Amino acid sequence: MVALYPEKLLTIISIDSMEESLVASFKKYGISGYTVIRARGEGASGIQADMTGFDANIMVKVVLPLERLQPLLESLERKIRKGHHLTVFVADVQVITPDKFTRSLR
Amino acid sequence: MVALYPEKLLTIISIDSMEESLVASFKKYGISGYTVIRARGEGASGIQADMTGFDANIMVKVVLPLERLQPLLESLERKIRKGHHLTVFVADVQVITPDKFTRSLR
Amino acid sequence: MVALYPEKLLTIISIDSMEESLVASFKKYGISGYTVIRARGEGASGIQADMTGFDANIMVKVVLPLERLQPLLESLERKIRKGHHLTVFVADVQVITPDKFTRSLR
Amino acid sequence: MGSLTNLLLPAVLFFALGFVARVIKSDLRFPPDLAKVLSIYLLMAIGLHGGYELAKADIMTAVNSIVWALVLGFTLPIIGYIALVLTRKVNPMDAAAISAHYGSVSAGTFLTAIAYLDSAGVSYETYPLIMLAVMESPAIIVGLLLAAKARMSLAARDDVVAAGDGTTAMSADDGNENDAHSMAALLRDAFTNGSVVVLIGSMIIGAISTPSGMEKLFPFIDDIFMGVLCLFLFDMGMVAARRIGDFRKVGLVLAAFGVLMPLLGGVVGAYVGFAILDFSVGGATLVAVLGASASYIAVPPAMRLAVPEANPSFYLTLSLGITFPFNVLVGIPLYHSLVQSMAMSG
Amino acid sequence: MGSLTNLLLPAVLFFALGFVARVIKSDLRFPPDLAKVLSIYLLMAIGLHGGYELAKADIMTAVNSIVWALVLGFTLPIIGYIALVLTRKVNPMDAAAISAHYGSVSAGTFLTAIAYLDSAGVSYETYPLIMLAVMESPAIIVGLLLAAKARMSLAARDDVVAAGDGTTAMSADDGNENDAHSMAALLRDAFTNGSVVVLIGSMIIGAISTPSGMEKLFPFIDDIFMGVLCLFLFDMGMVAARRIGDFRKVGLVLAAFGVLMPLLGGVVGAYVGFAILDFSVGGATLVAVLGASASYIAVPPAMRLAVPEANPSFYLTLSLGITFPFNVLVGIPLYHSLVQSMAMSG
Amino acid sequence: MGSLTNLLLPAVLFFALGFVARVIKSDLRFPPDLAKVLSIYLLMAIGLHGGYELAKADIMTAVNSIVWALVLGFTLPIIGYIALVLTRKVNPMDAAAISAHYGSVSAGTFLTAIAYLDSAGVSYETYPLIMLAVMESPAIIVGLLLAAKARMSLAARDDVVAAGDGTTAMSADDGNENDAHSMAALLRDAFTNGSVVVLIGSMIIGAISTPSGMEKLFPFIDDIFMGVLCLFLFDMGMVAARRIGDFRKVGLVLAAFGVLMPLLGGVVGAYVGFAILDFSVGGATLVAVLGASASYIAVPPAMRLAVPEANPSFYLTLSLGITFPFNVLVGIPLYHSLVQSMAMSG
Ligand SMILES: Nc1ncnc2c1ncn2[C@@H]1O[C@H](COP(=O)(O)O)[C@@H](O)[C@H]1O
Ligand SMILES: Nc1ncnc2c1ncn2[C@@H]1O[C@H](COP(=O)(O)O)[C@@H](O)[C@H]1O
Ligand SMILES: Nc1ncnc2c1ncn2[C@@H]1O[C@H](COP(=O)(O)O)[C@@H](O)[C@H]1O
Ligand code: NA
Ligand code: NA
Ligand code: NA
Repeated sequence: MVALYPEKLLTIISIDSMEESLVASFKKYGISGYTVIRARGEGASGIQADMTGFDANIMVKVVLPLERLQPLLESLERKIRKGHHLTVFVADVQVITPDKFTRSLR
Repeated sequence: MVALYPEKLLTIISIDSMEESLVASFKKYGISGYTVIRARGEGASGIQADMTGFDANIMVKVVLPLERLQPLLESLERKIRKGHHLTVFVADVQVITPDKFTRSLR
Repeated sequence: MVALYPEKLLTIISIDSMEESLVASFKKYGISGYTVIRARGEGASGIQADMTGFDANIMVKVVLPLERLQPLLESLERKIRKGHHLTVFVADVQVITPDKFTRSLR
Repeated sequence: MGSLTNLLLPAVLFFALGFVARVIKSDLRFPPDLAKVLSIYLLMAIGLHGGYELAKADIMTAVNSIVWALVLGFTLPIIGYIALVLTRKVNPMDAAAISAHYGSVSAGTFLTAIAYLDSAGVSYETYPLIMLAVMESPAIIVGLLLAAKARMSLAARDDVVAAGDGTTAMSADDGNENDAHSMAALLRDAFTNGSVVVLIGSMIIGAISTPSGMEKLFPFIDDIFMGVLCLFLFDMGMVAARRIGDFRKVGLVLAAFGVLMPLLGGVVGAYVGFAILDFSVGGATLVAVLGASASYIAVPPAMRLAVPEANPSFYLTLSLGITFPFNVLVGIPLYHSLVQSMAMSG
Repeated sequence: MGSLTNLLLPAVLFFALGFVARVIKSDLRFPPDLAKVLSIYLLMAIGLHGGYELAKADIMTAVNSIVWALVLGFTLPIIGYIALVLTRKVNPMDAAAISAHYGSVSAGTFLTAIAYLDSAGVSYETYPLIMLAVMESPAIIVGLLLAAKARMSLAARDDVVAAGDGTTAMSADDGNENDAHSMAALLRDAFTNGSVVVLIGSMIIGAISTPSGMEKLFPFIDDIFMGVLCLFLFDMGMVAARRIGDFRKVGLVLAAFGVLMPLLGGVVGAYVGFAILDFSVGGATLVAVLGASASYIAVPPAMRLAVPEANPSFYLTLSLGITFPFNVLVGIPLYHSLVQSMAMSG
Repeated sequence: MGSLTNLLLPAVLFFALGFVARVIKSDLRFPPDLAKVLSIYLLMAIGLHGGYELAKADIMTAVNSIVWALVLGFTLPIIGYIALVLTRKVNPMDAAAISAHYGSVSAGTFLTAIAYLDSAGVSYETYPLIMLAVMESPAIIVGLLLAAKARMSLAARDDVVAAGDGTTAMSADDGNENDAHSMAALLRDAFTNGSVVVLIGSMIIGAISTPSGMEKLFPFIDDIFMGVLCLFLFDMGMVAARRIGDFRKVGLVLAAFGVLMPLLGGVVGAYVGFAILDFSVGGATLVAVLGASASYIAVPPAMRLAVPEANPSFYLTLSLGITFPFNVLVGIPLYHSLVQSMAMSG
């Protein structure tokens, strides 16, 4: 019987050129890792069709412990307030290796 | 402390040529946006290996308020009943900008 | 009113060359399908930048009934113990076609 | 030039290499978008070339070719459908979807045939190129009509069993909703299919461009053409090998259909090309190849959308795993010999 | 060579084909990475070529060209900004973001102009190539400065309304955090932009490589160039058609700006090229094209990051949907005629 | 032709440009699939060429080359392993994974060497090409065996500490499950590796194709070859620069290994090529390059799967960040001089 431990899964969708800034925030507020997926989409800021290589979105996934969530959300909220278009949502997940997600990147 | 508000996250996996029809449904039943990701996979309808550019899947993500979920699920169920292969699941998520998801596309 | 039934959503993130081995486990322990998405990322084993086609990650998604989860998690845990870098998490989802996920692949 | 020499064409050898790579379970993978890019290039190159030549062509023969391309495109799938239903191995939905593939054409097979003729020093007319463009789509329409017929008769049967369960009402509403998939939309899709647009568009550009402009394009569309075709067939060999693995799922009867149907189409095409359209041996061989080849680019996605009830493994395995390799390895030299013997006896 | 002949260049015809493909709702899609690869190739090819020629060029004229490229890059966006603010149709943020695009350049338009001149047998200097590289970035800086000014005046206004709500404190903290987006970082981004690196890097390589090494590259950078340009414009035609659909969102006044601004830029560029830099008709036409064209590669992502408050539909529709097609179809021959008449009257 | 001229080859300059682009933090990114496509093309082109030439070659020399390629492939990693273990800077797992890379080869380095020799007007035999194909895989096997040995001795140690914790039972069950990763499977993977299949397959096709068929391929495999190599090295320069950033993580001793090991391999290769296989200066230089170069395509994924305990940063930084640039910039002319001096003294 493999034990399961609760964590949070933070998902952020934005234009791909935001990646550098998002990763900088991640490293500042401390997370153990992140995953980036190329995406297309449509929303308030129009269509991002990924037709030319310069209109792509990214979807970023971060698994992290609850206590690391708030500072990161605050930094995302500041970016949104500045005008950046970020679609952000948080879900409950369970993991089998909780230690993995308490480390810090670099 | 950033407040979190509950929303639903609808995920649909299907062949990529269904995109046009899915987006048409989205716009008909009203959502604020969607995100499309290229995928491969295997299921009851065989393998979709994305080996040639014409056997790819897509994974579509929609964040939406609970009250918009049912009509969309009904439209998806009708497509499934017609024979289309859709893998559909719904999860609970929390967002920081609830207003964003009550708008309507176009 | 479309009825919703509970399932588990298992997500695995790893290097792309693990795909064959993961799919073999899936087929051994019985699942009805899986979806694979190309990804990049960073974690304890360094950066996987997908810059050259040989440093890509994959994110694999499997919807499955609770009773099929444990054997699969055990097999994943064994892989992790062997040294493979897998990021694994489980979430609760709801589906509209529960029968779809009790079948077995091939 | 015998059939063996065909097998020593680099393009055909690369097809075989791709096939072998999968059989020995190599981890070789081509990026999925590469096949798309290669086929855009190939269609553009033959289109430009063809248009350039066609500008000097005879309008009556061109119109005649188009008419006979339509005849082939509409007739072959109906023959295929009847044959398949008679086997009683597949349901009418599957029969409709499969036969649509055989009324359409495969640009990859056509290009291999051109490489074969070039290397054998056989000349050919450009009209078959227009026929290639014309034949991409009509079979889709026939497939849709056959499927609609099958669906209605199935629905009639179901109604007796499950009358009043609300399905009909819902379907109606759904038909409403999904105008994207309505018959009209699917017909539009058939004629605005990407391959058709690239091919016909390039033909027009080849025909109307200034000659000096075209000359600057020749190194791109001529010199590297054969190399790109090799890469494309290399990739297709891998795809075919993956599909032929599903041979067992398809069954022996269906597999036989995957060989007999192109033979039939080849004979009909050879006759149309040689006896009716009065083409040279080379030109008639190309028409035979059009008749024999089965689509694997335009038709599969159309059938997925429009006939979702049909099992994709059937038509993909047949067209990609059986008919395509059969034509590339065996069919092309065979159709050439056939037309040659027609020419001798004629 | 009249303006009609421009429309019969294969490259221009492929642009039109891409446009038509979208209009008739074809399912034709180019893989998104293809456009990127094609533009890397095109920049590399013209860079190598230009560098090879420039190695033999006159250093004074080169420096002069760079200075005037900077003048154009800094002046044109300011003119555009003032014009836009005067229309009162967009807010200052949008005006800043839009006008930055017009101070920068479009390599695709420049290459189409080269294809046009080549096909008309008009020779041209290589200096405009350096100007192309130089002009990619300065307008981004002007755009940022204009946006910063607009932001400050907006903030001043907001402060009166919502003083003390903590936003200012947070912004400060955020400015801190986001050094990635600070002004310095954005300037760095502007000058290390991928296109600039490929173009300038290839020019240097073309200038310093051993001649025997360069000779081996010519088939790659010369022979297939025109074909690759056709593919690129094919793709851009589809992109432009998708964007022109947003025409209504933009409104008539803005759309007019998308035609008048390149005309203004073209006239200024023609004057700089012909009267000031003393280039030939061909060379001055290229400078006119630099003045007239609007960036759609380097500037949009920079504006997205640095001026997130601006609406991307505005600047993308204008530069891709209106100005780019206008220049390719109408502008280039127009600027050529303009310079020709300058040459006659001069 | 001195070492400086090497640095003025366009291919080497593009490598440097890629490197610089990363150092100045340009946002230039090549689509990840581009590198894959370019290397498929490059392997196909040299394979076809080599096969075409080899068809005329001497079978005894070919067999001899293969034997010595195997000797190099099996010996070099063992030497590397012993050296690494003696440094006491890495554990045996890492030592096994790293040294496997040095027994294998880098096609990119080999091709740069060919560009260098071509440009210097030095001729070479085709046999080293077979050796390139042969040497891709054996080192993987040695790496696996060394890792298995290391794993057993580690397990023996652990058993004393943690006997009876069930791990052993589980591993057994797991070995069962993961036949995909069993030794047999990994050997199969090593020999059916994508690069090996493309290279050997193309060589066979080049050897058996009809000459008329091959002639149609030459523009594709010859004329644009150097341009594609430039693009490939441009990309590799960016990859190398990203990796060299991890230099600190690797430490000085390991970094020194990344320079000394290729020097050792180069000397051994030069000796094998010149003194044993009796090749010309050009041919022996290529064998030296085979000895000196470290794999970054076939071996890394094999080690990731088979030796997951090893730290990928170590072997990737060494082979991509240190040894590859060293060989391209300094090593190739050095090995050439070495063989030249052997030729003079011999
Ligand atoms: N309701 C939504 N569900 C899923 N993805 C969304 C949603 N809204 C926006 N997105 C994604 O977020 C990106 C930016 O959205 P927006 O800020 O609304 O322009 C879009 O391009 C979509 O990919
Ligand atoms: N149990 C599952 N978990 C995750 N993805 C699935 C599952 N079943 C099917 N899929 C995805 O949905 C696609 C269509 O599935 P199917 O309808 O079963 O043929 C497949 O190609 C997979 O990508
Ligand atoms: N906390 C995390 N959240 C999301 N993805 C992660 C996380 N940690 C690791 N990953 C992903 O898993 C891959 C392997 O991680 P690791 O085992 O930490 O090297 C990384 O390349 C990331 O794509
Ligand atoms: Na046919
Ligand atoms: Na401009
Ligand atoms: Na080596």
